[in-house]
Amino acid sequence: MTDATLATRKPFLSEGQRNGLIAGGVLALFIAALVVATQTGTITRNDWIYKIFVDPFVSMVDMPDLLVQTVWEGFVAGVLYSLIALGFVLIFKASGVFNFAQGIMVVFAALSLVGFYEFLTLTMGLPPGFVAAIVAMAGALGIMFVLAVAVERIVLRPLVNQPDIIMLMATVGLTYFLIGFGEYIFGGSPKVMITSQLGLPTGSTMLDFAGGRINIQHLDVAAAVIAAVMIGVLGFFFQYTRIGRALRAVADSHKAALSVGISLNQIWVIVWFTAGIVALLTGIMWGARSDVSFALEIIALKALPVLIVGGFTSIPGAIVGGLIIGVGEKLGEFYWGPLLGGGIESWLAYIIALMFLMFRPQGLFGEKIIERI
Amino acid sequence: MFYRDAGQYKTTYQSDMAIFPLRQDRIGILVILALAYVAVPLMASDFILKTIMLPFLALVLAVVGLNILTGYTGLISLGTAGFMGVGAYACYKLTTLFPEVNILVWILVSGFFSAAIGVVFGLPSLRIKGLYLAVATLAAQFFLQWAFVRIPWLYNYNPSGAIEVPLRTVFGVPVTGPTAAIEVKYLIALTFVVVLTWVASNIVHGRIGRSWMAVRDMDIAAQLMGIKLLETKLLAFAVSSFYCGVSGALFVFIYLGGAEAGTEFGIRLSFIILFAVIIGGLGSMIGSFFGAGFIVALPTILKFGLPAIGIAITGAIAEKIVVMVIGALTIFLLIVEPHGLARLWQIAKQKLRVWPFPY
Amino acid sequence: MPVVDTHAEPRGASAAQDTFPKFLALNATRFADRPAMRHKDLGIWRTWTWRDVAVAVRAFALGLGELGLKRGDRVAIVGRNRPKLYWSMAAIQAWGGIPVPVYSDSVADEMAYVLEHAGASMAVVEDQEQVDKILSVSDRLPHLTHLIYDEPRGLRDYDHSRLHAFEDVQAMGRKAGEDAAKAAALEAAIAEGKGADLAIILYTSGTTGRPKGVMLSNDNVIISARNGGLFDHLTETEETIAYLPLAWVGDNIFSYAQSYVLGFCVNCPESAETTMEDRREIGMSYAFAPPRVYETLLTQTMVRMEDAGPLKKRMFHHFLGVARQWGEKILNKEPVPLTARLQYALGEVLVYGPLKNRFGFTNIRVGYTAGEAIGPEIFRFFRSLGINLKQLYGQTEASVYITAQPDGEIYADTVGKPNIDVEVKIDDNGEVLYRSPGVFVGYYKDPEKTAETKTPDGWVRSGDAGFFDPKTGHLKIIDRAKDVGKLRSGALFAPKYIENKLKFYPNIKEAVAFGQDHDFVTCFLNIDLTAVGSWAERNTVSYSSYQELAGHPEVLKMITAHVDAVNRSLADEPMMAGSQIRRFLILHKELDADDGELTRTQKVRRGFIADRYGPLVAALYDGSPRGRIRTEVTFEDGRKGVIEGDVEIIDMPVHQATGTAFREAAE
Amino acid sequence: MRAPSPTDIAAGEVILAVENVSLGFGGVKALTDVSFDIRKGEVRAIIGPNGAGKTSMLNCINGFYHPTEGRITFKGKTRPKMRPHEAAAGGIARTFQNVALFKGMSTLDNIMAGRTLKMKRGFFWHVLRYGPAMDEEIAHRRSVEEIIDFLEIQHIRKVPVGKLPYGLQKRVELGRALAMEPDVLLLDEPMAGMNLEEKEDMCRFILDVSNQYGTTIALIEHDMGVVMDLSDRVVVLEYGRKIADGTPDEVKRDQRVIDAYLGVGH
Repeated sequence: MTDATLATRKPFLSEGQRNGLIAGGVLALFIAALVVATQTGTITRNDWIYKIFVDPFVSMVDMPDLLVQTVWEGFVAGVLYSLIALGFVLIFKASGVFNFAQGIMVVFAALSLVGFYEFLTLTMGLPPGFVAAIVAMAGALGIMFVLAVAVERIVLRPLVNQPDIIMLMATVGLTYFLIGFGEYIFGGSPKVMITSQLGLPTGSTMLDFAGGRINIQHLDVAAAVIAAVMIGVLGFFFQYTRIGRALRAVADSHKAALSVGISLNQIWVIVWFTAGIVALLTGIMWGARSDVSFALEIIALKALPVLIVGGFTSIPGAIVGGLIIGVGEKLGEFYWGPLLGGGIESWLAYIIALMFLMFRPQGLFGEKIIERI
Repeated sequence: MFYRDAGQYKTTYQSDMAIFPLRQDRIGILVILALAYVAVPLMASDFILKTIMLPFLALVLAVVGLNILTGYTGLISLGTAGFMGVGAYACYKLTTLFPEVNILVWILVSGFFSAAIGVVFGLPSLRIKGLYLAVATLAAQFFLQWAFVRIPWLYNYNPSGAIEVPLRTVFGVPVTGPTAAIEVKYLIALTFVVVLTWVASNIVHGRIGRSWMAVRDMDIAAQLMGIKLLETKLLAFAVSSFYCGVSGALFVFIYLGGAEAGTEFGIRLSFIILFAVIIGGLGSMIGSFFGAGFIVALPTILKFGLPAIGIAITGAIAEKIVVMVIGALTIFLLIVEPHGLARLWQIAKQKLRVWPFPY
Repeated sequence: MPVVDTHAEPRGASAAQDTFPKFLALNATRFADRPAMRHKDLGIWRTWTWRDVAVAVRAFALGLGELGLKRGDRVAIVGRNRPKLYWSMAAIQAWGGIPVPVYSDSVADEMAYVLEHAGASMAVVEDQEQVDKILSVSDRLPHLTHLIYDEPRGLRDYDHSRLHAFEDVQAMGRKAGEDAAKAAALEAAIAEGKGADLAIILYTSGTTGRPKGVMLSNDNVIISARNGGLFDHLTETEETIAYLPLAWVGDNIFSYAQSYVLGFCVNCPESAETTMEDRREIGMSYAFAPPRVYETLLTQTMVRMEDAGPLKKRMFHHFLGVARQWGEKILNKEPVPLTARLQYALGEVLVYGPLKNRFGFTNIRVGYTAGEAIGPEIFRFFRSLGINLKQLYGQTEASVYITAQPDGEIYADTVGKPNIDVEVKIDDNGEVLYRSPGVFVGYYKDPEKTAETKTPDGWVRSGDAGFFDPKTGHLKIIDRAKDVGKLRSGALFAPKYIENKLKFYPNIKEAVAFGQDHDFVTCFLNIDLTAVGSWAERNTVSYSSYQELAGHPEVLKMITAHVDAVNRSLADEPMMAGSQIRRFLILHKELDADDGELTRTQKVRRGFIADRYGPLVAALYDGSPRGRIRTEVTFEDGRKGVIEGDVEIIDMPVHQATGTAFREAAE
Repeated sequence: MRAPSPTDIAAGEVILAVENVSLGFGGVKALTDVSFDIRKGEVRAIIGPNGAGKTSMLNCINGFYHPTEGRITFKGKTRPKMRPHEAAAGGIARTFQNVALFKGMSTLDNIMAGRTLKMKRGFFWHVLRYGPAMDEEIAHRRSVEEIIDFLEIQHIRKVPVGKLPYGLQKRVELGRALAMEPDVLLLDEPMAGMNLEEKEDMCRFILDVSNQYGTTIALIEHDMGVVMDLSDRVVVLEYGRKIADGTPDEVKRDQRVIDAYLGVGH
């Protein structure tokens, strides 16, 4: 047989499997080489190779409490990223719009809540406390509903069937509008979230762990629980309700949804409102961890790498992606950040996302893009 | 109506392929150039030059650059401000390291640094498309922004963390720094814009421009024409980033006069440039000018124009209203004409050409 | 008579230039670097100066010599307006040969007749289509020895023993030119050419019978062309577009003869589809077209303006009104009030200028309409825009020029005054006779017909009935002399006059009136598919074919209104009041040259139509409410088929002849 | 009328050989063990019912897909991992079933894009545009104009192709493929969705291409009349397998082909 026939043999492994195998092999070799080099003293503690590839891992093993603390913080941040990403996914799935304004909706929802509460207690004379907080919550939900209707009427309906980038820019326009509008109404100064009034736990617990102590904020635990509950509810909603099924139908095909008997416009309102609810809950939790102000905008952008990792259309993807990004960037910042002068949190998430993209351009849970010719 | 094309026949391919095949357009361009070079410096107030013309000229190159990438090649980027920053910092480093070299040379050269960085961040574009790519370019934006803050070498370890534009002269005339006359700065920026726009238009009208557009319109068929996707896309990234780099250098050296590390070249600027491209019109040189003019003039008009017509607003509230109005206007324009101001212009021109007929 | 020096020669020319090859030689020196010809080819206007043309023609002529062309040989030229075909005319004439242009859209049979009758020894054709046509009838053409084509596409594998590419013949000629003897032979042949020699044979399509070959001498064509140029002060700077059939005498005079005599530039469009656009690109200064072209332009204008916004439409019609009122007066340099001038100037900026630009008429100095009567509305429309459109009355037998309207003396219903050197008289039957230097030599191989038409002292019977208008001194043409007939009642019946009145409505494309030896007038109509189709679109009337649209009740109603208006206007004219249309029908198919119903120049062949549609004519006169007919038709690709129709016949009320008219007539 | 006669072709040089090609996507087999050859200068038709794998076959030939088994030899060379732009450089041009024009560009620019491979001037010259880049541009414009003339699309030269009717778009796409001056031209249903007149025009153009440029043509077509008129040899696919191969007459008489087209046994 000539060499030409070699290539015609059926490959033993698929391309992806082969690439994975090669990457794994290279990694194993690299680690082995590092171990050998460190043991033999070829690499000393001051070499950059040591600082990057060995030192952080040594610290992790040496101080497991710090590792767990870091992972926990990353986990909580990741949950919140997931929630923002979830809002994106909901809207993208149902209307194909990449809603850049989702991050701002989080801030806007939180500001509305606090603003309402202040209005109720200071101007209307309602006694501060749980009741006022719940009324404010209802008011904030109302605003999110009005927003959903307005977006559908003013933005989506006239722009239906425009290319992606036009829709994206429209939501960027919406972002600017909401920023300007929010600052105009609520003022530019940061506000404090009404955490305790809403009955959310505050304070923290110290846990002993492997010779060290881990600080767990009660609020973070609550956040994780609330997020889990919300995801469960959403899952139920999509799986078992008529509207939920219609929404899923829309994601597959607009025509199919129409045949179910629900108008596209209604679906858009529902989806944007749902995304608004998610935004409000996210905003409460973000707000409770720091101040409520438009400075959160930059953090809201973190949801974007989460989307890349998880895919634009997958709810589990948004959750897993959020956790990967949250944990990944906290670990990176804590263990490798100092080497680069710190602050790498601002871009590390994107680099992680890029790495994922190079291997899976459609995201972890995204459907494979098949190009038809 | 005013486009009377009867009697304008082409006897060579060169004249047929001219960028302005109609005599009226050629005259129009000459008139605009004459106005820009003579009338504006003579007549316009310092205020107009400073608040409108200089930022317009500095930003328009970035808009042209992003338009090459997004409008002509179909690759969305949100890292424009980062690439502009590379140009600005490169220029700063170059002119402080080699102060004797003509600053104009360094402004141009800084574009090449930006181009190189652009190519690196353009590499993923082979595998990722559309919105995924847009998000991926945010990596460039945030990484570069971080670098401008965290690498003190870039701002010469200046304790304030800011770069100050030094005084530089060309033939004894100060062109940058606080003592440079605004008219001189204007003319320099204008010349950069005119020359580089001419170059960009040359590129997009030839084989390279066609390859870009082919990749944008139908990349599968483009491959079939023998167009190599990676090379074509990377070239678009390089050229685009070059323009952004020069724009960034002009932005700091001619317009701002100095920049706080990382604040000027933030994500918001990236978005504003993208706004300009889309409002101006994807894939249109003239659209880039419309878009840049729009985003530069609108805040000024709102800020100074509203009080002038009797709507009293304070500076702080004005800022917020400006942001709000920009957002609302963007949505409005997208609804009215998703293809941007350039398309409106084109339609108007076509209408004038077929006047009085409707088509 | 216009005050012009009838003996002025164009710059540098003299009586020594009595043939086209001699003019070419002259032009190659006096206008060496001026453009002689442009052709939009491969996307740009390729330009040839007179010097270039002289070189190209010489090479081709030498090549023809190699192929054996001799003095007196007839060579057919078939194709659209391409530079090489025009050059072949000069090259053929250089040897004293006689070019015979043939309508390129003729079917093979028609072409065979002309080539056979002319005894063509060679043919220069445009492309494969024409080659195929001629090859398909080659057994009828024993004299044909060589076939030369311009466009090589698709011909690569043809037998090239008698088939040559134009370039190959030129190459052959260039090679022969190196031989001094051969070059000298050509020079001698050119020198030998005389004004009295035949320059060209043009086959007239003829409304009846087989086409006749009109022989024109060099003197005929050259003097006519020169006089025409003097009449309109044409110079070497004119630009024209050549887009009418080569075989039409008008094209030969305007695009060939006058270009050679005066030295102006002729532009050939890229393709039939782009003629309109090419016309605009060139911006010609001298134009000529049958009324049909102007009519189409006007129809398209009105149809397109229907789709304009209401404001623009109002502006458009307002300024058209201004133009109607003042435009012609301004063009004729009559005194006009200042306000009107200002309004007109504004209109020029807003409407007329852009409109002329769209038509490609911006630079026009002289425009002619000829061949048929033009609708007064159409004529005035173009005039009022400031386009110097004039009427001309001409015939192949006269080398075109009989009468034309001098600048400043323009009337919609006249054809002007006799041209320079032309004498015109009206005989007892009302027939127009003329005598001029352009009068033809005779019909080729047909002395009988020649004698019928041309008197021994040189007067030619035009076959048209007309009279000199005493007010203006201009000639007015009523109709073909033989077609002006009488109804049984004795009332005058001028079918063409009625048909033209009908055709002035954009919705009516074609009309055929009957009435000779009948009690009253009836007619067939064709609707205009563009105009009525556009109406249908606006009113969401759906239709799948001409037949269906023609039978639509709303369309019938519309057309009935038009016919009624024509009757009303006929009633206003004492001579014509008796020939109002009593009954009409809309034909179920469009009249078509391919079916022999129209001539190649799109004139109706009344007799043929009356025969072919006999049952319908009978139905018109026997009072039946409907008519039924089956007709055989030829499709564009040459296949034949049958169209069957059932058409409604409409009765029209007759208008009282108006009293005032009677009184005027009585005075 | 066409240059090579059937006997010439039978003896002609094989320009492209497909040998035992199979193609699978996951579990689905698009092609199974297909072999045939295309000889220089011939018009080769690939026919078969919907889903027979015709387009997949073309996609394999110009490198969009890589066969899972078997090999394709083009001009004597076998390149198992050939990419589309390499196929283009090798002299394979292609049109698509659903028209893959560059919608935002004019007819002229679309066809000019077909010349990309032949254009050599580098970036620097394009920056200047006038000078060598312009000379090159003009030279190629000339060739493109010849194609425009050939396809009789002068009147739409500067019209954006997105605005053209379907039939004309197909013609422009053919023009763009011709601009590459290919050795082998693959036409995927060149007459799909056309009316009778447009089909006749397209037939004439395809024959003229074959006649005038001597280009080898492989085409997929549904209209059997067209296939019989145009092609020298026909290969018939059904469910990804070859069921017949031969001259139009032979294929027409083949029982399996008749069954496949008349639906016998399904």
